[in-house]
Amino acid sequence: MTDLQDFMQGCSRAASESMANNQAILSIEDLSVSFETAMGRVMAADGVCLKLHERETVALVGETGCGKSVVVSSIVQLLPGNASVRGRAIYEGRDLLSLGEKEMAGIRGSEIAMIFQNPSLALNPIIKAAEQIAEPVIIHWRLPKSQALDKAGEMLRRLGLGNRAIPGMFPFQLSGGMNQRVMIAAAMILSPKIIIADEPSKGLDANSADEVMGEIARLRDSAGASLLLITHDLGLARKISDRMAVMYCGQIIETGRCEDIFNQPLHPYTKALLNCLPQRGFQPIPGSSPSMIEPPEGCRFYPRCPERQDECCMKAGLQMVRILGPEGEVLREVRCRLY
Amino acid sequence: MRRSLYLLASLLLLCMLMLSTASMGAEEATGEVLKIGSPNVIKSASILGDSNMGVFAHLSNPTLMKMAADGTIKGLTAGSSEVSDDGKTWKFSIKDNLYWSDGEKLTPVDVQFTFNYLAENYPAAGWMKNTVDNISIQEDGTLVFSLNKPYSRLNLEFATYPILAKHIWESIDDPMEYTNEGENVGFGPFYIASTDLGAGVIYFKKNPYWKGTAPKFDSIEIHTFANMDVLSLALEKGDVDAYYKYAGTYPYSSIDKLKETGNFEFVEKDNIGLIFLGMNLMKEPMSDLSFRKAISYAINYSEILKLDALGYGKVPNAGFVPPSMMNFKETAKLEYNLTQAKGILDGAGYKDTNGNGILEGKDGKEIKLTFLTRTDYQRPTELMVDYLKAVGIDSEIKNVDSSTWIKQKDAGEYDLTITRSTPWGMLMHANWGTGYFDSRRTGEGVLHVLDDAKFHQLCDDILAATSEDQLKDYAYEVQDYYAENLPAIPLYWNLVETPYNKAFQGWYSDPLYGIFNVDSFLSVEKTQ
Amino acid sequence: MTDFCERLNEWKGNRLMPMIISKSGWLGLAFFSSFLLMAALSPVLAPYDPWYRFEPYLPPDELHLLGTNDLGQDILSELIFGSRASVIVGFGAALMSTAIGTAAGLVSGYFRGMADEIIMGITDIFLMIPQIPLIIVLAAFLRPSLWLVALLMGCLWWTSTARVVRSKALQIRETGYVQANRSLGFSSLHIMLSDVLPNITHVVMPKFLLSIASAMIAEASISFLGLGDPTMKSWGMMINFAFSRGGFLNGLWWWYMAPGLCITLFVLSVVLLGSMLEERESVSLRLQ
Amino acid sequence: MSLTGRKAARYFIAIFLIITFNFAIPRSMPGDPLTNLLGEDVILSDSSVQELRSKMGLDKPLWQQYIEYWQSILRLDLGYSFHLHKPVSILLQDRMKWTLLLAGPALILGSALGAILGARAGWRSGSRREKVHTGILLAVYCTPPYFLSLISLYLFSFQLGLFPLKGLYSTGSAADIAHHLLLPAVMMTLFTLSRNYMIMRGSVLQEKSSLYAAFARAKGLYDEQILFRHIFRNALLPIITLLALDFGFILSGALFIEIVFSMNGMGSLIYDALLSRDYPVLQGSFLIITIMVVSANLLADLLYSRLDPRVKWE
Repeated sequence: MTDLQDFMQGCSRAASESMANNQAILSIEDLSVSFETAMGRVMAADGVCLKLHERETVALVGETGCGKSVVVSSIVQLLPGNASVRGRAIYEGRDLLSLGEKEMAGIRGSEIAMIFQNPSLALNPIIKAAEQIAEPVIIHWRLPKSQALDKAGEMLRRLGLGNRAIPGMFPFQLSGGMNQRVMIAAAMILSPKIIIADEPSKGLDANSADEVMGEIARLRDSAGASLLLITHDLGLARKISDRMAVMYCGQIIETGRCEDIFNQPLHPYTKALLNCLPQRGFQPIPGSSPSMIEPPEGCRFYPRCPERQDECCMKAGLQMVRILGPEGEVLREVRCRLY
Repeated sequence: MRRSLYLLASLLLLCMLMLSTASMGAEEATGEVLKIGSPNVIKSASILGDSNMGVFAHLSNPTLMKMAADGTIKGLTAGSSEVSDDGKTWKFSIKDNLYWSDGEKLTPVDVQFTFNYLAENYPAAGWMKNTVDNISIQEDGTLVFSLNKPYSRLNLEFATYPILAKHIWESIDDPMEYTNEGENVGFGPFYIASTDLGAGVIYFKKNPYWKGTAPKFDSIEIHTFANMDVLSLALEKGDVDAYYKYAGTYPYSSIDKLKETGNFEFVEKDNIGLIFLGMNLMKEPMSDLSFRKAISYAINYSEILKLDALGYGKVPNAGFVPPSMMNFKETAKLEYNLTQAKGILDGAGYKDTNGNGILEGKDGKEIKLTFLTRTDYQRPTELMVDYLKAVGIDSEIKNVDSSTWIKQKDAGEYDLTITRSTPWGMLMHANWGTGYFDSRRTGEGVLHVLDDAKFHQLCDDILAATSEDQLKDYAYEVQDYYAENLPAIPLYWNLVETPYNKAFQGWYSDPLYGIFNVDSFLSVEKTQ
Repeated sequence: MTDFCERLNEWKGNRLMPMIISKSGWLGLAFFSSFLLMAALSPVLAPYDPWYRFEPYLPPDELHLLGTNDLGQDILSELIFGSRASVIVGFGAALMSTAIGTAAGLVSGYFRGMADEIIMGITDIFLMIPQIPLIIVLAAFLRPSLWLVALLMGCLWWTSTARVVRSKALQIRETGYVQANRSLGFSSLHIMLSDVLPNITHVVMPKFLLSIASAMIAEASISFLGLGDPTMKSWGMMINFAFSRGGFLNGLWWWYMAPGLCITLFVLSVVLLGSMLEERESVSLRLQ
Repeated sequence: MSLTGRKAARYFIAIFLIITFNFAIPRSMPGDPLTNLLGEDVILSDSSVQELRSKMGLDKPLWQQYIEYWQSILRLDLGYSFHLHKPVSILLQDRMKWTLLLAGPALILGSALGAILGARAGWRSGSRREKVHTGILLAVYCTPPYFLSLISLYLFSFQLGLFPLKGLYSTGSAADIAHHLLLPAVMMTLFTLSRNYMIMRGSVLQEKSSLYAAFARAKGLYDEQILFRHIFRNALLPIITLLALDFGFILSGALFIEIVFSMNGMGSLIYDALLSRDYPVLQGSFLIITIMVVSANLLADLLYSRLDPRVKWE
């Protein structure tokens, strides 16, 4: 219990205030996603609840394959055919999960934009970069191609790719970083309200990753958009996001402001995750992540949890413990029997 | 973008469909038309260069002589013909009521020109150069052919060459290559108005200057079909009024269907030609007469007749020559007798020592005959192989196209083959099928396997014969020779069936060209 | 989503994913095996000896389920024995063309440089040779047996397999393990056989099946031109005789429809099998 | 040597070798043009046979014939056919006119419709309508072309009497020609359509699961906008190379259709020339086919590099 009390004192007033008056622009309520595969039903997300407020950046972190991409993709209905989704994702009073493809296409790109992980694969190899950036303008605002291309050129200049030749070049002629910027330009051109970035820095070398993240942050602030960032790079998450949610084996096990999580991690998995960072000595987490087809009962981290107790593996009674701030806004959440 | 492409495509298809229905049956035919359907496809409009075109052209450029229904040779363009006692001078009088379709009169000079011209430029008439010394015209217009040796069948030969107009053909130096898809000047009852290779149709128009009995039709159209079944369908639907095939019958398997419709009748004639089993007498074991005799007993003639000719014909004699030929002699009937066949083989030293059912030759090696066959004789070959196996003779079928067949037949790379004799083939060289066997003659369909001096002498005697009864004796001698030596075994003597629409009566068929002769087209008329 | 797919593949790797067989795959497999069975057990399955002659042109009745042909042979027995010809030509040609094609593709893909230029040059030439005339030429030359036709088709159709194998070999050549083996000093032959070849089988298998299909269609077409092998019953020859001996005109539709249907079904089963194999190998449905 | 230089050299050598093959293939067949020329019941003296052979230039040694063959090709003189009594170039002209009139629209319509329907089928694979289309076209793809043509001839021409039974035309008017060519053209279109449909469907299925398609969807493109703005062009690439490869097949397909519908186009010209060993016609038509196949391949390479910029940079 001690960590909880330390946290309570450590809470600074200013931080909680900034969250209070923001309304939740996107709230994911009890989202569960399962896939029908020959091996059986894979429960990729199990009862996920997450809120994204205006102008807020939330980082969704976790090991590879913990289902963070699935959560994000299901919001904009980009899951493969064999997926079945339950729960709600409320955006401006509408449940995104129940929208038809036509309405969803209207939102995608204009109000919710997505940046993919592997830039050179995500761009059509045989269509010029500028055209791919200009496409959302043509599709959503029905502007003629010439005007759309001008806007694309402008976006490229804002992203530091102002040199004359680039709009006419093809993705395969550009470096990974430049392609990533092209994707960002395409996502941001209609200044959407929400940006979803799926591992934008993965596959890039260190400094171009920082540059790209800087670009995303700058564009997010200038557009006043909120950002949902998917990454397994905790350092990056700390630098750019306000709040953080840690996922493990399809479930969110802890959320809170970055500083609080970095300073006083509550959930044993979050602690172990932080210990993996180079500056904390590269201590690997023993064992491997459990199968999503028959997840362990009770707390899914039980088999690998150093602070596990007997009742941890019991089926019933494990739910999310919430710590509320002064105006009732949620400061911290943790799914652990210790609290 | 794609929406419009999709629409465009279906629009294109739609308008093509409308176009097709709009233009049904826009057939412009003036006056009474007679339409003949034929499988003899013409490849080029060359009277002398294309064999099928040559047959059809006999209506516009009739031959000097013709063969009557009973096989005797009579005058067509010639009024009369006579031969001197020594057989070396022939005289032909020319009818004087014949006019070319351009108004010019047909004169003996035309006929003289024709034969000199053909001897010089037409390969198939090349023999005339070393037989005919000169052609002269007497004051009364009779043509006189003086030959350097007696030649009994000059009038028969002259039943095949078309008479050409001197004022037209003298300026053409290579007749084989001369093609004319437009109007061809002719002196017959009809002349060729045009030849449309694309549509496969030859258009004949009535010769305005024809003085003979007036034909009942203004124009005749020959429609050629590459696909036999389509021709039968056209006949049934009435697109064509009658059928004609040079040296061939209407397919027996399609006859019943025509009979069912009830509005077709058939001209039925004994075929002078026949289908026979050719044998390579230059090579063992076919050179052995007893082996050939055994084979003649091994063939089930009634079954081949039933399966290949559907019963339209009869079991042949050993004498090879069909009864419809003049001077036919009744020789021994060919017989299907397995025990007799095996007995002869055994007697001749063909044993089956290792008991595997295959006979070994006199040299002890197992016999393996090469059976060379062409695509249109595959079925009879299949039957023959089965019959031979029944008496222990093993054979291997080699299925080739016609050019390869000719090459390998000439090179003697075969033991057995099934081929045919056309009516003219039966009459060529020294008549009665000798053209196929005399080893001194070559030709595409010719086997040239008999080098027996006695046979050669017989042929020369026939050619030099000067009187009818001399020819009769030699004919009998040839047929007896065939019966004894079996150089080839006829499979069946078949009937030539030529269907025609009942509405058209008066067809007249001659053994050489069937219904496609001048007299037939003069007598045919539409009765209903 | 992408990391999830990696996870999925990981599972696929360690635990052998059971074959996901689509409905059409089952259909293809069922027909394919039944035709192979028909070819193998022809003497047992056929009611009569296909060469034995009964009454000609009999309509289908209880004795002869598909009637008899112009020689009186039982059409059903001919049909069953005819499957052998298709199997011989199909598999013979496919094996031949796949073998040559794979070898050529491997060599030109692996060695690149001059070898690649020469082999690709040869494929260009082979592509331009008009096929039907060449088949007629050789049918005229040698005694046309089904093995010859299969052999010949094999020598003509290896070019498309070669192209596919070459492009795959080019890719595999750049992969880590191939480079590693080369650095370890393995002979290029060994590398080609043990590393590159296993990885291109999933490309070669569908091509192999598709060349079986086109070989069968070609055999039927050549028999239609009358150049088939008369000593062997084949569906193509049956159709050819049906049309040349009055079957078409006299409405004996069972005589030519039965072999026509068999050819289509056998080819269909092979094509479905080919596409199913492709689907399982997650190379999407590429029906060439 | 630059890429195009090497490619041009390869094409040149290929063309040179093919033209030599065109010379060799007819002569490797038993018999020669004279074998099957004069008719089966004609007796010939050897002298007239020799005379004809020398007139055709067949008595010269082979290498001399080969050199003369090359000289005539360079003079664009395709020689003279002794079977059809016409210069080969005139023969090829009017025969090619009919084959193009038949195969041309079929090729264009077949591949256009094939690409669009195939793309749609690949995009909506699994829908009932797509299953029906694929089923039918797969059956067409698997049936020997001549067999389907014969059935359609029997059904439409004879039973229903909708179409004429034979020939390219009867009266020669445009409507009449269209009436004659419609059924064979539809059959040709069907065959090309079925081949392209299958290829395009597979190609779209493969491209459909690519990441750029998902990104296009994330940009807000709806359903077929994704297909036709992004996937179609990528899926089209393999079709182009295969269409060029398929050119030979389409010509031989035309051969069977011409035989079934008894139309004398290029197909039946080549078939008859083969049977009668008409060397000049064979050499001329093979040359035409070679030129058409080579230009098809060149066109494919050109189109491929225009559509796929990566190729130019390889």
